[in-house]
Amino acid sequence: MAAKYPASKEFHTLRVMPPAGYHYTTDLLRSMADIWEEHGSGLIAFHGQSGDIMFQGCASDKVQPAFDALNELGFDLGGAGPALRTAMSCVGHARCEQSMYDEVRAHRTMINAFLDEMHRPSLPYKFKFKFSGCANDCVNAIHRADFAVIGTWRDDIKIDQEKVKEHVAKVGRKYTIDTVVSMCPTRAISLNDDDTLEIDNQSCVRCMHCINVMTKALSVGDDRGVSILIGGKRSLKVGDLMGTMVVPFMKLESDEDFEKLEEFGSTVIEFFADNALEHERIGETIDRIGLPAFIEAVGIEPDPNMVQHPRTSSYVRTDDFDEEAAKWFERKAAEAQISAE
Amino acid sequence: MAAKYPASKEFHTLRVMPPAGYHYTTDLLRSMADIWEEHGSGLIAFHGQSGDIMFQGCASDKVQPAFDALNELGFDLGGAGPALRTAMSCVGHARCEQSMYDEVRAHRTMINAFLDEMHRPSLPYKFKFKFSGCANDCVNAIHRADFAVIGTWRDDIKIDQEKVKEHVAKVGRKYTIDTVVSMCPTRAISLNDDDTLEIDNQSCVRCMHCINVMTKALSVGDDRGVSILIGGKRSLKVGDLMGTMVVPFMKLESDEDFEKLEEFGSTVIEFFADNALEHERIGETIDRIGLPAFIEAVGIEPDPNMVQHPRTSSYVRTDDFDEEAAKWFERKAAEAQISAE
Amino acid sequence: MNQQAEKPRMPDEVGVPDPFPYMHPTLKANYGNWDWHDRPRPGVLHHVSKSGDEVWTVRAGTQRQMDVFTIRKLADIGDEFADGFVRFTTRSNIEYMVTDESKVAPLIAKLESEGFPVGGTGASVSMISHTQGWLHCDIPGTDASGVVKSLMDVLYDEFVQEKMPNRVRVTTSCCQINCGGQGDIAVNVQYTKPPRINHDLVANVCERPAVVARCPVAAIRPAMVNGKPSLEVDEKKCVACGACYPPCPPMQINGKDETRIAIWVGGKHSNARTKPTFHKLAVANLPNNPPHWPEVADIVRRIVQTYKTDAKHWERMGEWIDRIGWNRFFEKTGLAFTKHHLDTWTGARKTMNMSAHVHF
Amino acid sequence: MNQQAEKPRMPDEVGVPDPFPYMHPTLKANYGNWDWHDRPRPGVLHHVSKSGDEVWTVRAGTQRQMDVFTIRKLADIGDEFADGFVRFTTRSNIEYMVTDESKVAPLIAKLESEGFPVGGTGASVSMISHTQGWLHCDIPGTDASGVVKSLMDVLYDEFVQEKMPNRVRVTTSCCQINCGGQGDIAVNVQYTKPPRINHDLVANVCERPAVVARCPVAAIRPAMVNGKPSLEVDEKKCVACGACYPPCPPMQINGKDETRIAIWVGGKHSNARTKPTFHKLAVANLPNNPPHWPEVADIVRRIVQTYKTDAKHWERMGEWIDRIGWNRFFEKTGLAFTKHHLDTWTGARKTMNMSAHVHF
Ligand code: SRM
Ligand code: SRM
Ligand code: SRM
Ligand code: SRM
Ligand code: SF4
Ligand code: SF4
Ligand code: SF4
Ligand code: SF4
Ligand code: SF4
Ligand code: SF4
Ligand code: SF4
Ligand code: SF4
Repeated sequence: MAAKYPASKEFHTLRVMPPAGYHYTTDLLRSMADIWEEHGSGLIAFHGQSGDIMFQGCASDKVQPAFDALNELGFDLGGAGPALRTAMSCVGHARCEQSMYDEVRAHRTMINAFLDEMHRPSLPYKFKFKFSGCANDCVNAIHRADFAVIGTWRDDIKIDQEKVKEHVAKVGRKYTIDTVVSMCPTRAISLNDDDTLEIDNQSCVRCMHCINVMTKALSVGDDRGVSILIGGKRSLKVGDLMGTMVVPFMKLESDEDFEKLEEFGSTVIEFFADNALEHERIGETIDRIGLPAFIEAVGIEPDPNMVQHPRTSSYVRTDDFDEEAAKWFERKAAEAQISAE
Repeated sequence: MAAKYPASKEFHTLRVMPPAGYHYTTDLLRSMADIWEEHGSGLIAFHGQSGDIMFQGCASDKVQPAFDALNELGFDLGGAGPALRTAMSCVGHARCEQSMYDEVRAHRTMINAFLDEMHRPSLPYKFKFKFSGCANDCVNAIHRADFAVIGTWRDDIKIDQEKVKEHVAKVGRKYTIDTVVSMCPTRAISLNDDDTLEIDNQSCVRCMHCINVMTKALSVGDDRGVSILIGGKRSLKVGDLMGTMVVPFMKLESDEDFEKLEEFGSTVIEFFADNALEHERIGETIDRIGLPAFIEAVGIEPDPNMVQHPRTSSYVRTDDFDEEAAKWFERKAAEAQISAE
Repeated sequence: MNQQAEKPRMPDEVGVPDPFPYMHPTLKANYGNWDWHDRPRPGVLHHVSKSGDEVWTVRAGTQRQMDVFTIRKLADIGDEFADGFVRFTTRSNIEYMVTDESKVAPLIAKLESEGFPVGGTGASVSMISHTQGWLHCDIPGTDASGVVKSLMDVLYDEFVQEKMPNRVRVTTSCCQINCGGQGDIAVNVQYTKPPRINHDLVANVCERPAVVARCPVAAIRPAMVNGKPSLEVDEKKCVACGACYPPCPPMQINGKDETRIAIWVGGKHSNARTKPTFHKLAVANLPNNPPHWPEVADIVRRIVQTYKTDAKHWERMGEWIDRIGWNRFFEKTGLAFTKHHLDTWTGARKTMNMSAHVHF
Repeated sequence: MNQQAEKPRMPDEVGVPDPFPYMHPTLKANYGNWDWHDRPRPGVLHHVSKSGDEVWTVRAGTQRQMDVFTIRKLADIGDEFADGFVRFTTRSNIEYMVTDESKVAPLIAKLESEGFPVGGTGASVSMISHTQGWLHCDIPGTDASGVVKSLMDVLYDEFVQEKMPNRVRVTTSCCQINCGGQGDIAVNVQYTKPPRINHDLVANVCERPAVVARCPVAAIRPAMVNGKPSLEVDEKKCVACGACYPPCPPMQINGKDETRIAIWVGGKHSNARTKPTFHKLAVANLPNNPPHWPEVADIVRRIVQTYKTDAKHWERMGEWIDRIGWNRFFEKTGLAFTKHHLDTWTGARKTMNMSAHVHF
C-alpha cells in the first residue's frame, strides 16, 4: 500500500478537543485552517464521532509543530487508545430552554480533572463521558458513553393553562389527544373537558415529549439536577450496550455539587482501572460481576430507578435480606428528617 | 415418617381427566364421591393446577379397583412424569362471547390423539397443551403450557357506534379516553368529536382490552382462527419461560383444520422426543438450538409476528440471505394469488 | 370367579371425556353463540346469547381439595336451588348456571349459609391458586391450603365485592419449583441456606450424576464423605434454589429455619393492554409461620389495599406499578428496596433501566 | 537556537477549552435562561430568552471532513452575512446565529448559492452521521463519506424540508465495529464469509492470544500452517463479525466480494415517549457498490417514503413500526422477512414475541 501511495506512508490524524458545545468565532476557524494548511493535508473534520476536531493527514515530523501551534492557540490533544477519551456536551444552556444544568462546566470539570488518564493512558480499555442537558439526549450519551450525565427534575412540570388552551384551540382536541395524551409513556396526562391539561407528576418519567410538543405551554420543573447512567458501548464482542441508571438524581448547581460529581467520576474510573479485564468496557464488567457488586464498590445505595423492574428469578441467597432492608429504612428515615427541617 | 404416620405409607393420588371445560351434573359429582369414599380417603381436588381431578390418598391395592370404577363411569387417567400431561381449556364456546374457536373439540382432539404419550410415557420430559378462546388467556396457556392455542381474528373489530355513544354518554368522554383510548397498547383507537370510535385495525394487536371494556359496543371479527405459542414453563433450572409465537394464525373451523392442528401437534411432539435432552423442556431446547432451527425442523416459515423485533445483533452469517428472501417473495406471491381468486 | 374373569380388566382409554352430556342445556344450545355479558352483582354473571337466551351464573369459593360430604352438599344445592348443572373455574371456584333469574337470590343465600362465599368475579380478589403443600407433595417447604385459608380470611371482603381496580390473581407455592403460575401477588417459598446433606443416605438413594445435572449454577460435585460416595456443594455458588432436593431428598433444603417466604408482585397471564409478565420480588425472608402466617398476611393486605386506593380502573397490579414507578410502590407499601431486588440471573441486563426515565 | 530553545516545548495541558470567548454574545448573555423556541421555516430556529432576547439560528449541511478553502468560505459567510459566531451541531451541520431577523433570508440565499443546503431541523432527515471509511481508517470494508454523498443526494429534499413524521437520524459504518450510533436507519457493513487468513504474515504481525480472545464465538485456535505458527478458524462457528481483523490484518475479512451492506431500522437515542432502542435488521447482503451504492440508496429511499406516508406525527421510525407491526413494515417496504431476522445471539429469547399480540 505504502509503495503504491507514498503519501499514505505517514498520514497521521491529530485529535484535538474543541470548545465545549462546538462554539467558534470565524477567526478561530481561520487560524486552525492556516495551521493545518502549513503542517498538514488541509483536511479538518468538524467533528469526529467522539467529539474531536480531527486534523487529518500529516507526516510524522509535522506532528509536533502542528500540535505546538494549536497548543499556543489554546487547544489540547483528545484521547485515543485505552484511555479517557474526548467528551461531548450538547448546546444546552447556551441556547436551549430544555437544558437543566451547566453542560459546559460539567464537561470541562470531568475531563480537565482526569487529563492524566487521557494523555498518559493506562486504563484496561477506553472510557468516555458525555453530557446532555435533558432526556432528549442530543449527544447520544446513554448509548455512546461509559458515563452519561442527563439533566432531569424532581418537582412538577410547570403548566401555563392559557397557553395550553391556545394550543388546543389551534390544533384541535383530537390531535392533542393523539399526539400528547396518548403518547405519554405512563398515561400521566389527561385532557379535561375544559381543554386544560392535568398531569399526574407521580407517574411522569421526565421523558420530555409533552414539553417538546407544547414548548410554550409546558416547561421542566425548578428542582433540577442530573441522572448518571453507566456502561454504554457499541457492538464489539458482546454486542451493543446502553448505559443503565446508577444515580437517579443528584443536584448539579453549587461548587460542592460539582466537586461531588468529580469525586464520583474518579471513584468510577478507579474501579474501572482496578477491575476491568484487558479490552473490557465498564458495561461488560458490570454484566460480569452484577450491578449489586458494582454499586457497592462505588458507594451507591440500591434505588428502584435503577431497574425497569426488580428480579423475576428466585435464584439468589436472601438470608441477609433483613439487614439490607434495615439500611433502606434508616436511609428513608434520614431523608424524611432532612426534608422535615 | 411412615412409622409415625402409618396411613402415609401408601397415600397415592389418581390423576383423572375431567370433562373438557369442567362441566359436571350433580349426579356425576355424587358418583365420583361414592367411588372415592369406597376406595380412597374421600378427598377429591377439583382441580389440580394442570387440570386433573385429583382423587387423593388410597392404598396401593385400592388403585386398580378405584380406577376400574372411574373408567366404567367414562373417565381415564391423566399424565404424570416425563409424559404428555393433562390439558386445560377455558369455558369458552360454552358461555363466553369472546371465544373464537371450539376449545372442547381442540382439547379432545389433541389429547385423545396422543394417549400413548400420556399413558406409556417415553418423552425426555413433560409436555403440556392448553387452550384459551382469546387473548385474555383464562387458562394461562402461554406461560403454563409447552403448546398454547389462543383464539384470535384477522379482520376488523366490529363496532356498534350506537352502543359506543351509549357507553360514552353513560361514563363520560374523559373516562372513555382514560380507560379505552389511552389504554390501547398501540394507540389504535381514536375518540371522534361526535363520540364515535375509530379503530385503526392495521395497528390493533388483538389484545382484547377495548372489547372487554365495551362488551356490547365492540366485538371480535369474523375471520377467526388460532395462534400457537411454544415453550412455556415454570422456574426449574433456567427460570420461568413464556411460550413464544410460532404460528401467528391458522383457521380452526373445518375437519381439515382440526386434522392440520393434530398433524402439527404430532410433528412438535416428535421433534421434542428426538431432540430434547433429558429433563429439558421444549422451551429450553429452542433456546439451545435457536428459533430458526426449530421452525425449520417443524416446517414453519419465518413470520414477523414471531418477534417483538428482528435481531439487533449483527453477529450472523448472512451469505444465503438472498435465497431466504426469495422464499418469502414466492410465498407472498402465492398468498396474493390465492386471495385474488 | 372363572379364569376369564380373573384376567385383569382391560381399561377403556377414553382420554378426555365429552363434556356435552354434563353441560347445562342452555350452554349446550348456545355453544359458540354468545353475544354479551354483564354482572348484576358481585359473584353473578349474566350472559345473553345471539338467540336471546339468557343464563345467570353464580360463582362461589370452594376449598378445591374437598371431602365427599362437602362435594355432596354442593351437589344437593345444585339440585335444590339451581338446575342440577355445575362447573368449576380454572381457579377452583364452583359455578351454578340457572336460566331463571328468580333462582339467583335464594341460591346465593343458601350457598352463603353453608359457608361458600359468593364472589370472585370481575375486579375482585378471586380464589388463591395453590398446590399440595403438606397434603400430598414429598418436597414442600411449607403448606398450601393452610396459607390460602389464612390469606383468604384476610381478603374475604375483597372476594365478595368487586372494589379492586382490576382482577387480582393471588398464587402460592410450597417450594421453589413453583407449580402455580404468575400472580398479581405470589406468596412463594424461598430457601435461604445451601442444603444440609445427609451423607449416609446419598449413595443408596440418589443417582448422583442426575443430581449434579439439576443444579442451575453447577455448585454440586461428587465427593467421598466419611468413606461413602456422596455429594458436595460449593456454598459460595449455591443460590439455595432446592432443585437438588426432589431427585435426592438427603439434600435437605427445606429445614424449618432455612425455609422462608417471599412475596412477588406484578405477574400477569392475560394479554389485555400489556403482554404477559413475570411477577417481581417485593419482599423476601418472611417467617414461615404456620398455622396463620401473620407476617405474610399483613404484607399481602397492605399491598392489596395500596393497589386498591392508588391504581386506575382497569390497571392490573403490574401495570399500576409500571405507571407510578417502583420507588413509589416501595414507599406506599412501606417495603424496602434492597440489593437483592437487583437481578443477577442470566439476562439481568434486560431488567435494568437502560433509559433516563425516572420516577420521583 | 540556544540549548534552552532546543529543549522540546512543554505542552500546556489545557484540556477542554472554555467556549465563552467563542460564543455568540446573545447566547452568552442568556446562558441557562432560554424560554421557548419555534421554527419560522425549515433550517431556521428562533429562540426567545426569559429576558426577551431573541436569536435566529440558520443551520446548513457540511461535508464534516472539509478542506481549508471550504472552512474559510464558511468563515467569510459568517462575517459577511451573520454575526461572526458559528457552531457545529453533533451531526456536523454548521449553525450561524444572528440577532437581527432580517439577516436570515440573505444568509440562507448565500449559503445555498455556495452549495451548503439549509435544513436538517425539526422533523427532517438531518445529516447522516458517518465515520472514516477509505479516508483514514485502516480496517474499512467500504467508504463513509462516499456512501453519505450518494444517500444525501437521494434524501436532499427531505433535508431542506420538515415533512417527516418526526426526526430521521441516518447513520453509516464502514466495518462491523460500527463507530457510529444507533439510527432510525443505519447503513452498516456486514461481512459474509470467515476471514481468508494470510498465514505467512500472522506470526510476525499478530499477537496470537489477543486475537484468539477477540472472537465473540471462540472460533479461533492457534495452529501451525505451512510450518509457521498461525491461526485457524472453525468456519461453522464463525459469524464473520471481523473482530479478529483490527488486531491482526492478515485475518482478511473485508474482501471486495465478501463485504456487503445491511440496512437496519428503528434505532433511537432520545428518551421521548419511549426508551432508547437499538436498530433492527431490515435487509442484508446488499451489494457494496461504490461510488453510488444504487441498490442501498434505492432501499433507503423506499423506507423513508413509506415512513413519511404511514407514520403518525411525532412517531419515530421505531415507534411507527412497533405500532403497525413488523409484518406491515416488510409488506409496505417490499422487503423480505427471513430466518436471519430471528435473533440467535445471547438474550435472543427477549426479542421473541412472548404474547398473543399479533398484527395482520
Ligand atoms: C475517528 C472515528 C470515526 C469518525 O470518523 O468520527 C473512529 C475511528 C476508529 N475507531 Fe471508533 N471512532 C470514532 C468514534 C467512535 C464511537 C462514537 C463515540 O465515541 O461516541 C464509538 C461507539 C462508542 C463506543 O465507544 O463504543 C466507537 C467505537 C469503536 C470501537 C468499539 C468499542 C466497543 O467496545 O464496542 C472500536 C474498536 C476498539 O476500540 O478496539 C473503535 C476503533 C476505532 C479505530 C481505532 C479502528 C481500529 O481499531 O483500527 C478507528 C480509527 C480510525 C482512524 O484511524 O482514523 N471504535 N468509535 C471516531 C473518533 C473521532 C473522534 O475522536 O472524535
Ligand atoms: C399436583 C400439582 C399441584 C396441585 O396441587 O395442583 C403438582 C405437584 C407436583 N409437581 Fe408440578 N404440580 C402441578 C402442576 C404444575 C404446573 C401447572 C400447570 O401444569 O399448569 C406447573 C407449571 C407449568 C410447567 O409445567 O412448568 C408445574 C411445574 C412443575 C415442575 C417444574 C417444571 C419446569 O420445567 O420448571 C416440577 C419439577 C419436575 O417436573 O421435575 C413439578 C413437579 C411436581 C411434583 C411431582 C414434585 C416432585 O417433583 O416431587 C409434585 C407432585 C405432588 C404430589 O405428589 O401430589 N411440577 N406443576 C399439579 C398437578 C395437578 C394436576 O395434575 O392437575
Ligand atoms: C370462569 C373463567 C374461565 C374458566 O374456564 O374457568 C373465566 C371467565 C371469564 N373471564 Fe377470565 N376467567 C377465568 C380465569 C381467568 C384467568 C386465569 C387465572 O385466573 O388463573 C385469567 C388470567 C389472569 C392473569 O392475567 O393473570 C383471566 C383473565 C381475564 C381477563 C383479562 C383481565 C385483564 O384486564 O388483564 C378478562 C377480561 C375482563 O376482565 O373483562 C377476563 C374475562 C372473563 C369473562 C368476563 C369472559 C366472558 O365474557 O364471559 C368471564 C367471566 C369472568 C368474570 O369473573 O367476570 N378473564 N381469567 C375463569 C374464572 C376464574 C375464577 O374463578 O376467578
Ligand atoms: C443542535 C443539536 C444539539 C447540539 O448540541 O448540536 C440539537 C438541538 C435541538 N434539539 Fe436535538 N439536537 C441535536 C442532536 C440530537 C440528537 C443526536 C443525533 O442526532 O445524533 C438526538 C437523538 C436522536 C435519536 O433519538 O436518535 C436529538 C433528539 C432531539 C429530540 C427528541 C426527538 C424525539 O421525539 O425522539 C428533540 C425533541 C423535539 O424534537 O422537539 C430535540 C430537540 C432539539 C431542540 C429543538 C431543543 C431546543 O429547544 O433548542 C434543538 C433544536 C433542534 C432542531 O433541529 O429543531 N432533539 N437531537 C443537535 C442537532 C443535530 C443536527 O444537526 O441535526
Ligand atoms: S439534550 Fe436537551 S438540553 Fe441538550 S440541546 Fe438537546 S433538547 Fe436541549
Ligand atoms: S414528560 Fe413524558 S412522562 Fe412526563 S408527562 Fe410529559 S410525556 Fe408524560
Ligand atoms: S380465554 Fe377468552 S374465550 Fe376463554 S373464557 Fe376467557 S375470555 Fe372467554
Ligand atoms: S383489541 Fe387491544 S390492540 Fe386492538 S384496538 Fe382494542 S385495545 Fe387496541
Ligand atoms: S410447589 Fe413444590 S412442594 Fe408444592 S406441589 Fe409443587 S412441587 Fe410440591
Ligand atoms: S440448592 Fe440449588 S444451587 Fe444449591 S446446590 Fe442445590 S441445586 Fe445447586
Ligand atoms: S466503523 Fe470501522 S472502518 Fe469505520 S472508522 Fe470505525 S473502526 Fe474504522
Ligand atoms: S470473523 Fe468474528 S467470528 Fe469469525 S473468526 Fe473472526 S472474530 Fe471470530
